[in-house]
Amino acid sequence: MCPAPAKRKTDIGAPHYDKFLPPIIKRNYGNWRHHELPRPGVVVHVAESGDKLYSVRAGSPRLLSIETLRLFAAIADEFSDGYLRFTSRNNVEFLLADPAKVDPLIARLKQEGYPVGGTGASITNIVHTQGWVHCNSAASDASGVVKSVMDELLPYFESMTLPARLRIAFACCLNMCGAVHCSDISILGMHRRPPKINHATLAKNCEIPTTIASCPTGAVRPATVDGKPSLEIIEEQCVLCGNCCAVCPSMSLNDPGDGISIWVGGKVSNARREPMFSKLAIPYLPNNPPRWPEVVSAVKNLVEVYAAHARRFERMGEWIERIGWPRFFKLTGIEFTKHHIDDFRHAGESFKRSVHLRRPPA
Amino acid sequence: MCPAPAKRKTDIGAPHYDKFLPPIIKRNYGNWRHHELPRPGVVVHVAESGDKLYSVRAGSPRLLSIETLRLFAAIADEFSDGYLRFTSRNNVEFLLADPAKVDPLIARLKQEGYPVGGTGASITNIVHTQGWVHCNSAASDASGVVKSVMDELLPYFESMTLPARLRIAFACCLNMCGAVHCSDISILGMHRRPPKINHATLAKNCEIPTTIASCPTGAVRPATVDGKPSLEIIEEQCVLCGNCCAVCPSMSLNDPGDGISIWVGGKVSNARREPMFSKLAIPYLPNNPPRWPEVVSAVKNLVEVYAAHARRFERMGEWIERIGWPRFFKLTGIEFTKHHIDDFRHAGESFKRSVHLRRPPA
Amino acid sequence: MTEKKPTPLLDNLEAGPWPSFVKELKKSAKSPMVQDLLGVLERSYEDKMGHWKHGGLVGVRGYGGGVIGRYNELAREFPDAAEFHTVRINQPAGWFYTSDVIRTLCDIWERHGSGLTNFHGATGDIIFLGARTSEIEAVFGELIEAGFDLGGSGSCLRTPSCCCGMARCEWACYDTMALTYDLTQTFQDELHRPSFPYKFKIKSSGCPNDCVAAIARADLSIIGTWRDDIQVDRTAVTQYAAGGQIDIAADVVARCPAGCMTWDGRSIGIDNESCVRCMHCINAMPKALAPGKDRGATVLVGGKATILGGALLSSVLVPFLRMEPPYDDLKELIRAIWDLWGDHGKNRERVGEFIQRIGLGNFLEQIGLDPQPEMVAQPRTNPYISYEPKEGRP
Amino acid sequence: MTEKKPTPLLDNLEAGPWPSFVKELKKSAKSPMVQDLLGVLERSYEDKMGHWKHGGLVGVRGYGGGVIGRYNELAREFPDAAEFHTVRINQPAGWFYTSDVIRTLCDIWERHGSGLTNFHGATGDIIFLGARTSEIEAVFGELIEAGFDLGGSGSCLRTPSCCCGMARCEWACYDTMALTYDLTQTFQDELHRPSFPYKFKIKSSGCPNDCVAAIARADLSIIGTWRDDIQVDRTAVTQYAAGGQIDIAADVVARCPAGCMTWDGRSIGIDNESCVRCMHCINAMPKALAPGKDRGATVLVGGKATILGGALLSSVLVPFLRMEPPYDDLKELIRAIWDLWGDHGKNRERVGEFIQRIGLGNFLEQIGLDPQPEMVAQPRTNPYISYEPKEGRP
Ligand code: SRM
Ligand code: SRM
Ligand code: SRM
Ligand code: SRM
Ligand code: SF4
Ligand code: SF4
Ligand code: SF4
Ligand code: SF4
Ligand code: SF4
Ligand code: SF4
Ligand code: SF4
Ligand code: SF4
Repeated sequence: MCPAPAKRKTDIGAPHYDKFLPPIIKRNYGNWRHHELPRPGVVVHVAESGDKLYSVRAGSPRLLSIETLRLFAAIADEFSDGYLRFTSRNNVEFLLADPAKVDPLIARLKQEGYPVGGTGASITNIVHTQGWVHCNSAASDASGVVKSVMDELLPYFESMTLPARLRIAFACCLNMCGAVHCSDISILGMHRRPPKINHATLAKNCEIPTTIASCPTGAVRPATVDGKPSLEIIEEQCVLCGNCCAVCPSMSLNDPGDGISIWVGGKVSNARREPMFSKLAIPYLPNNPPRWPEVVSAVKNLVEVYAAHARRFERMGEWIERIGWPRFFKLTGIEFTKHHIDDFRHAGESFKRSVHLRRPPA
Repeated sequence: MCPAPAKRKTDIGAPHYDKFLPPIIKRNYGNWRHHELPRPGVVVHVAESGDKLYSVRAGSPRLLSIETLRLFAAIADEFSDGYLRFTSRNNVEFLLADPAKVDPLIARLKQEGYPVGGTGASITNIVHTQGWVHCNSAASDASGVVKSVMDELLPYFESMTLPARLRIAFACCLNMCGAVHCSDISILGMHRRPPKINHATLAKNCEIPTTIASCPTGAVRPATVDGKPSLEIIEEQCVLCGNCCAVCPSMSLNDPGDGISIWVGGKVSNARREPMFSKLAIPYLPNNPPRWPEVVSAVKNLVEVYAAHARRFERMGEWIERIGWPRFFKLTGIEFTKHHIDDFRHAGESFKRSVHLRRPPA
Repeated sequence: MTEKKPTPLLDNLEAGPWPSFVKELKKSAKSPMVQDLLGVLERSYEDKMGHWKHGGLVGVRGYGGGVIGRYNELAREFPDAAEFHTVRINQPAGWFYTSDVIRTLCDIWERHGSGLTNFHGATGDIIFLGARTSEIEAVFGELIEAGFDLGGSGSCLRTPSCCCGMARCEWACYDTMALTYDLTQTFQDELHRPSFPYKFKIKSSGCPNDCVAAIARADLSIIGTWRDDIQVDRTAVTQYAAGGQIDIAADVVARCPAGCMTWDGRSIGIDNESCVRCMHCINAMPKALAPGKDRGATVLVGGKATILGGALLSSVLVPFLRMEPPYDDLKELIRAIWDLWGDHGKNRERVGEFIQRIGLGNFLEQIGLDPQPEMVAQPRTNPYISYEPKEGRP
Repeated sequence: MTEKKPTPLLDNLEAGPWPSFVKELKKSAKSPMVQDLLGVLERSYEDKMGHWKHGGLVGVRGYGGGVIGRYNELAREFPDAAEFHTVRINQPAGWFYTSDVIRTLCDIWERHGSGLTNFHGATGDIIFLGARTSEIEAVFGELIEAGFDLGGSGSCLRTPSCCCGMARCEWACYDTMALTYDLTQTFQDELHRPSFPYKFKIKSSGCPNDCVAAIARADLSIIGTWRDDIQVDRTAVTQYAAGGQIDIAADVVARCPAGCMTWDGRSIGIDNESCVRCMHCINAMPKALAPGKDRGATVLVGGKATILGGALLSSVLVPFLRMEPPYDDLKELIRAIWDLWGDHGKNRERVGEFIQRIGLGNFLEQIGLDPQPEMVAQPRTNPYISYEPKEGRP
């Protein structure tokens, strides 16, 4: 009999978070009383015990080299006893017990090129996805668009003067990796041409029946091309969802005519209005790298019009509901087109089924 | 050559309404200033000219014999110079220029058995349909249920003390002839067993392919019965819509197990809240002629709970939206069941997609 | 006529304060048809089931609609109720009558039918309930002589109906009765000869209160509204405030769905740019407030009851249309809808379902209207945009 | 490694105040993989198109998920970016780290990969971006030694994630991090070995503010809430009123979605029976108001993005559940859902779509929960009730 092989170590899960919590948090875990936002990027949590925790938040591109991670570690060692965390929107936070270190830390972060802000009624980091950097499905580049937009919106990251917090999200295709469908402003990569098929490889690497079944509109049909079994797309039926491409490696939506759409008025929190989806504002803007000027100015316009008109605590979507969509389109100068009218499954639910109209057009 | 046949007189349409308008209306047409409701059943319209029109409204069973119509005509001759009209909810109205005749007219109507009321914050006539009196599709009797309910609710017809107007509608099958789908309280006849098929006549009088195509859920299938072509129903798939019965005379949903469902909170007017559909309150009550006591007491309970809790100008649906459905079910004592949860096409749109919950149950 | 049978269950419904339909039946029971109808109905009350059969084809020469054939299963037992057809008749707009014309109608129906009527049917027609096939032509002939004509049934236009509007109501933003009369006369052919994929109903209300429930049940709803500011009579406001019958803050201002009213205890403020023209404040204070003066209507499309894909409320098609005779714009729009739906609608597909199937955007394009944000509650939330092929080229 | 190619388009993105991902790429460009990645990306910027291929099967022995295979079309030109797989790693709950553990992770990734990471992926994992197939086992081995394990991919459970909750936030109604850690450890098998019809995500937020956006993107959302009354500190209210930084009437009371607050200039009134627990008033006055003391969570189900039938927000499944270790009720519920969906879900059908297909009522029945009115925004409006056959018998 051979000896039993050394059992392979697997399924250990995540390390317990306890190891990574600073002592002030361990002491006051579950016993916080309230918080304050003394300046942009700093949240002070006051415990029942009277202890105060200072969290300093800095913007991050999320796509981080290990060099930068080591830099963050070094900064943490210097200012926050080595304790740091990342937020649900990919900002980095340093957790300080010593208020005296807050200002020096902020200075240091800025000096290294990491702006401090994103708290309260600000624009915080843009949640985003892989883009051309890494995903096969991307209709645009995530990081490039985010960088271009945030370069322009930085003042809103570093201040807290908006009517309410404003959340921007980016996704590079309809899969929408992130909460793009529920953001104040969503930037969404759009393919515009039905999938292209690599007939040469299809028979080899693609399950034809599965691919046919994957299409929600029945647009994928069997076909024989150059004597080999393959597929064809009924173009008028295709809604560009990409599902067939997700199951069949020989199909791709990527095309130089891809671009970007802009959506507005979604939210996630239950504060005041129930959570809601983002709605279409601009159906298409071109991919214009490296700076995507059309996208940047469209987003900036939305932010500025919102900032000028919304009331305090009114998220983008709440503001639009108050003034009505006709006025939103007028104020932002965006054209209302056929594309804005839903035509998918529950389309009829979005029609205006009352005469509640603010000053109807002549 | 034969002489051209005398042209048959057709397509003359309706007589012009002008012929039937009392002089006071002709004089003030389009120039009314405001109205008052001095007492239940009387609406006074004041014209810019100062003229006053008194409309006296009486309840009608809608199913009228010519004897009763002649009685109304005679009453009109006596009190309103022969002028009368019917309302969009089938009440009869007498149009008077002379205020002195209002009280005598009311006395006379009551004496003849026609209650006066239905104005303002009251329960007016129940809009209804044919029922067993005349329709092949009826799952209940319209006139019998309406009579039973109104006998009980008469005090609300003859007063104006509800929080707002309360509209009740009845339809005897899902075709919903009337605005049953948008009423404060809707009483709806329900079939509960899939169609029965008369296989003997089907081949003769029924287009098999059309009937198969008529079913929204594909529950109707071709079958051979006793050697003859016929149809069968996949019972689990049938949603009891009756569409197959509408196209095929050999199919019928009528069954002694038919009964009634109750719906609440719909409205049509744009006043305050946008128009909305009625929502299911009670999925089934038995047909219990001649008085349908279960239905009468269910409706009465709804009216009373609403009357006790709603605020002024709050229609049934507006009140429920304010207090929330969980509380509605608690206050009315109605059980919430699986049937209350939508499972048709847009079902998901009715799920609670937030944590906006009033005091959650333990 | 069969011998008079006892009807104990129905007799029970003669009692009680609400006017009794059983009394109505009995008043007409000198007609053998109604006598047998009583028997049939009593049977339904006994066995808790209807006994009418699916309609058959009955009609008037040259017309495809207006009569609903109705036969009874219990014909052997109740032969005089064996045939009990319905005749639908165009009502005068607004349902105004004189006693004379009522008597004329009763006389016709006494001569040729059961003597039972509905004043009115749910669509708005005058309904004669209970004709034998053999009498249909006679009824029709006499009606025509009296100035009346048949309503619609089957895949026809149905008789348009409307609220009493300017005849009596201070809020009518256009003349609903004039429009309804005009449409009824203009579209006689569509009313009488089935030419659509399914039924089509037009209803007109003079203001957003929608007293004819158009939005819930008309394929085309025409609902009066205004563009300018609500008219305010400051003196009357003061009277309301003093009168105490209404709590202006709680009952009016707090209930404004647009949240666009203010009240400082003395005067009312309305931000008319934000007002959604719901009528509530006007309804609550009819002596003080009134719709603006720049009046017209919103035209909505596609309302219907449940069958088959679920009920639909009408949705905005033209946010604001001035409503003046000869109503050419409106008629052109109606014809464009009928043409498109007529060509592409499926059998038994109401226009509201048709629009959902082909997409409102496509529908607008086909009938030649520009998309407007007023037509939607909100723009699309799903990203399945159908770019035109040309848009997809870089 | 190919020679270093110029990247003028990308270089442009080094400028500007927001931290630059291009700088990050260049910092790692001593890795030949990243050097070639820069070339590939510059090409995408030139021709406005991605150049990655559909993923292939890459993984760790005994695991079905955790690694996403990624290959490049331009492998001939950029051979060092030909394989560029992703390794997903379970993050510590709440994303808390020490500098030491960060350095440990960096060292592993320096030895075996490109040196590029995402802190964090959109699901919440630590992401190592750019591994060759040959290195995968080595990365895994070292991660395990360091106490880390792989996240989910494919038809697996994904790493649960949560807001920082009790670690730092005064509003946490239960311990999100304790729960998330527990679930991650309990369901290691489901995380690593694809056994579902499609992916399954669990996210936990400590209160209705939902700082982890659970409701929008988790198949199971656990959102903290309370049952009793909002805690009011009257002194602090007075301070807010005096402080003038907030207009209590306009910013708090008027914005309460339940309309259940009153303010008379001195004290705040809350009708807690009507309060919908939205958090707004508490958010606006954190020193004065706080969630009640009878705390737990609402469990919601079925959130997801667009693909395929359209996006869904999570919907209420258990209105209120007390959240205490060992969380047996919750785990039992999760297992019941997985069993049912596992048996009857279609391939690539998320649980939210599954519920819509079979009906929420049926779903509840199968997993053994009673229907409650809290689960719906409103009861059904369409009358297509599926009576059970037995109900149809008189
Ligand atoms: C750190 C973080 C949680 C974490 O575990 O990482 C967090 C932390 C806090 N959030 Fe949050 N939220 C965080 C993501 C979110 C998200 C999720 C998202 O954006 O993807 C939401 C939902 C957003 C949405 O609705 O679309 C969110 C909605 C809120 C709200 C509700 C705001 C509203 O009015 O809608 C509050 C309440 C408030 O600030 O008034 C809140 C309040 C807070 C407080 C004040 C809670 C507290 O007392 O500690 C924290 C500091 C807030 C600040 O930045 O001003 N947090 N918060 C997340 C920081 C992200 C970032 O880097 O910017
Ligand atoms: C006579 C009639 C129109 C007709 O051409 O026949 C009519 C006449 C008036 N309606 Fe109406 N409505 C009539 C059916 C309707 C309907 C349709 C229906 O019920 O099927 C509605 C929509 C109901 C719904 O929303 O479900 C309707 C919703 C209103 C409203 C809005 C009420 C609300 O708050 O939702 C008002 C405004 C008000 O009274 O405050 C109104 C107001 C009025 C006024 C005061 C208008 C006026 O100044 O003349 C009229 C007297 C009202 C009264 O009875 O108190 N009328 N009214 C209809 C009488 C029906 C009956 O016999 O009871
Ligand atoms: C007589 C009337 C009910 C009443 O008691 O008043 C009526 C009676 C019938 N309706 Fe109706 N409908 C009547 C108004 C309505 C209305 C209300 C309205 O028009 O405002 C509706 C709902 C609105 C709508 O059109 O959506 C209505 C929705 C239906 C439907 C479902 C249509 C749909 O698309 O949802 C059917 C089914 C069908 O057409 O096969 C239907 C079918 C029928 C039939 C023809 C049943 C049949 O399949 O043979 C009924 C004949 C009953 C009989 O023998 O007496 N009836 N029907 C109403 C017509 C009277 C009139 O002309 O004035
Ligand atoms: C890495 C990540 C994006 C990021 O930049 O952070 C990601 C990347 C991909 N997602 Fe995702 N998804 C990521 C979070 C999400 C999220 C957000 C979340 O989990 O909170 C969503 C939306 C929420 C949801 O699940 O509905 C999301 C919805 C999808 C979908 C659509 C699923 C659906 O049912 O709607 C797909 C399509 C699929 O699975 O075939 C998808 C598929 C993919 C694939 C595997 C593309 C593919 O078909 O091969 C992407 C691999 C990219 C690559 O090569 O790097 N990804 N994906 C996120 C995972 C990181 C992590 O583990 O932490
Ligand atoms: S959104 Fe689409 S393209 Fe972007 S990472 Fe996700 S799957 Fe890839
Ligand atoms: S992209 Fe979507 S709609 Fe188009 S063919 Fe593929 S699966 Fe069908
Ligand atoms: S509701 Fe149904 S049963 Fe009643 S009249 Fe209309 S079609 Fe006939
Ligand atoms: S009643 Fe409706 S669902 Fe049932 S078989 Fe007939 S058409 Fe189909
Ligand atoms: S709809 Fe308007 S105009 Fe017509 S009767 Fe009603 S309140 Fe008057
Ligand atoms: S009409 Fe309606 S929306 Fe306009 S001010 Fe009056 S109550 Fe408000
Ligand atoms: S979700 Fe609530 S408990 Fe969690 S961090 Fe946000 S505010 Fe705090
Ligand atoms: S939590 Fe929300 S609903 Fe409750 S009182 Fe505060 S603002 Fe109102």
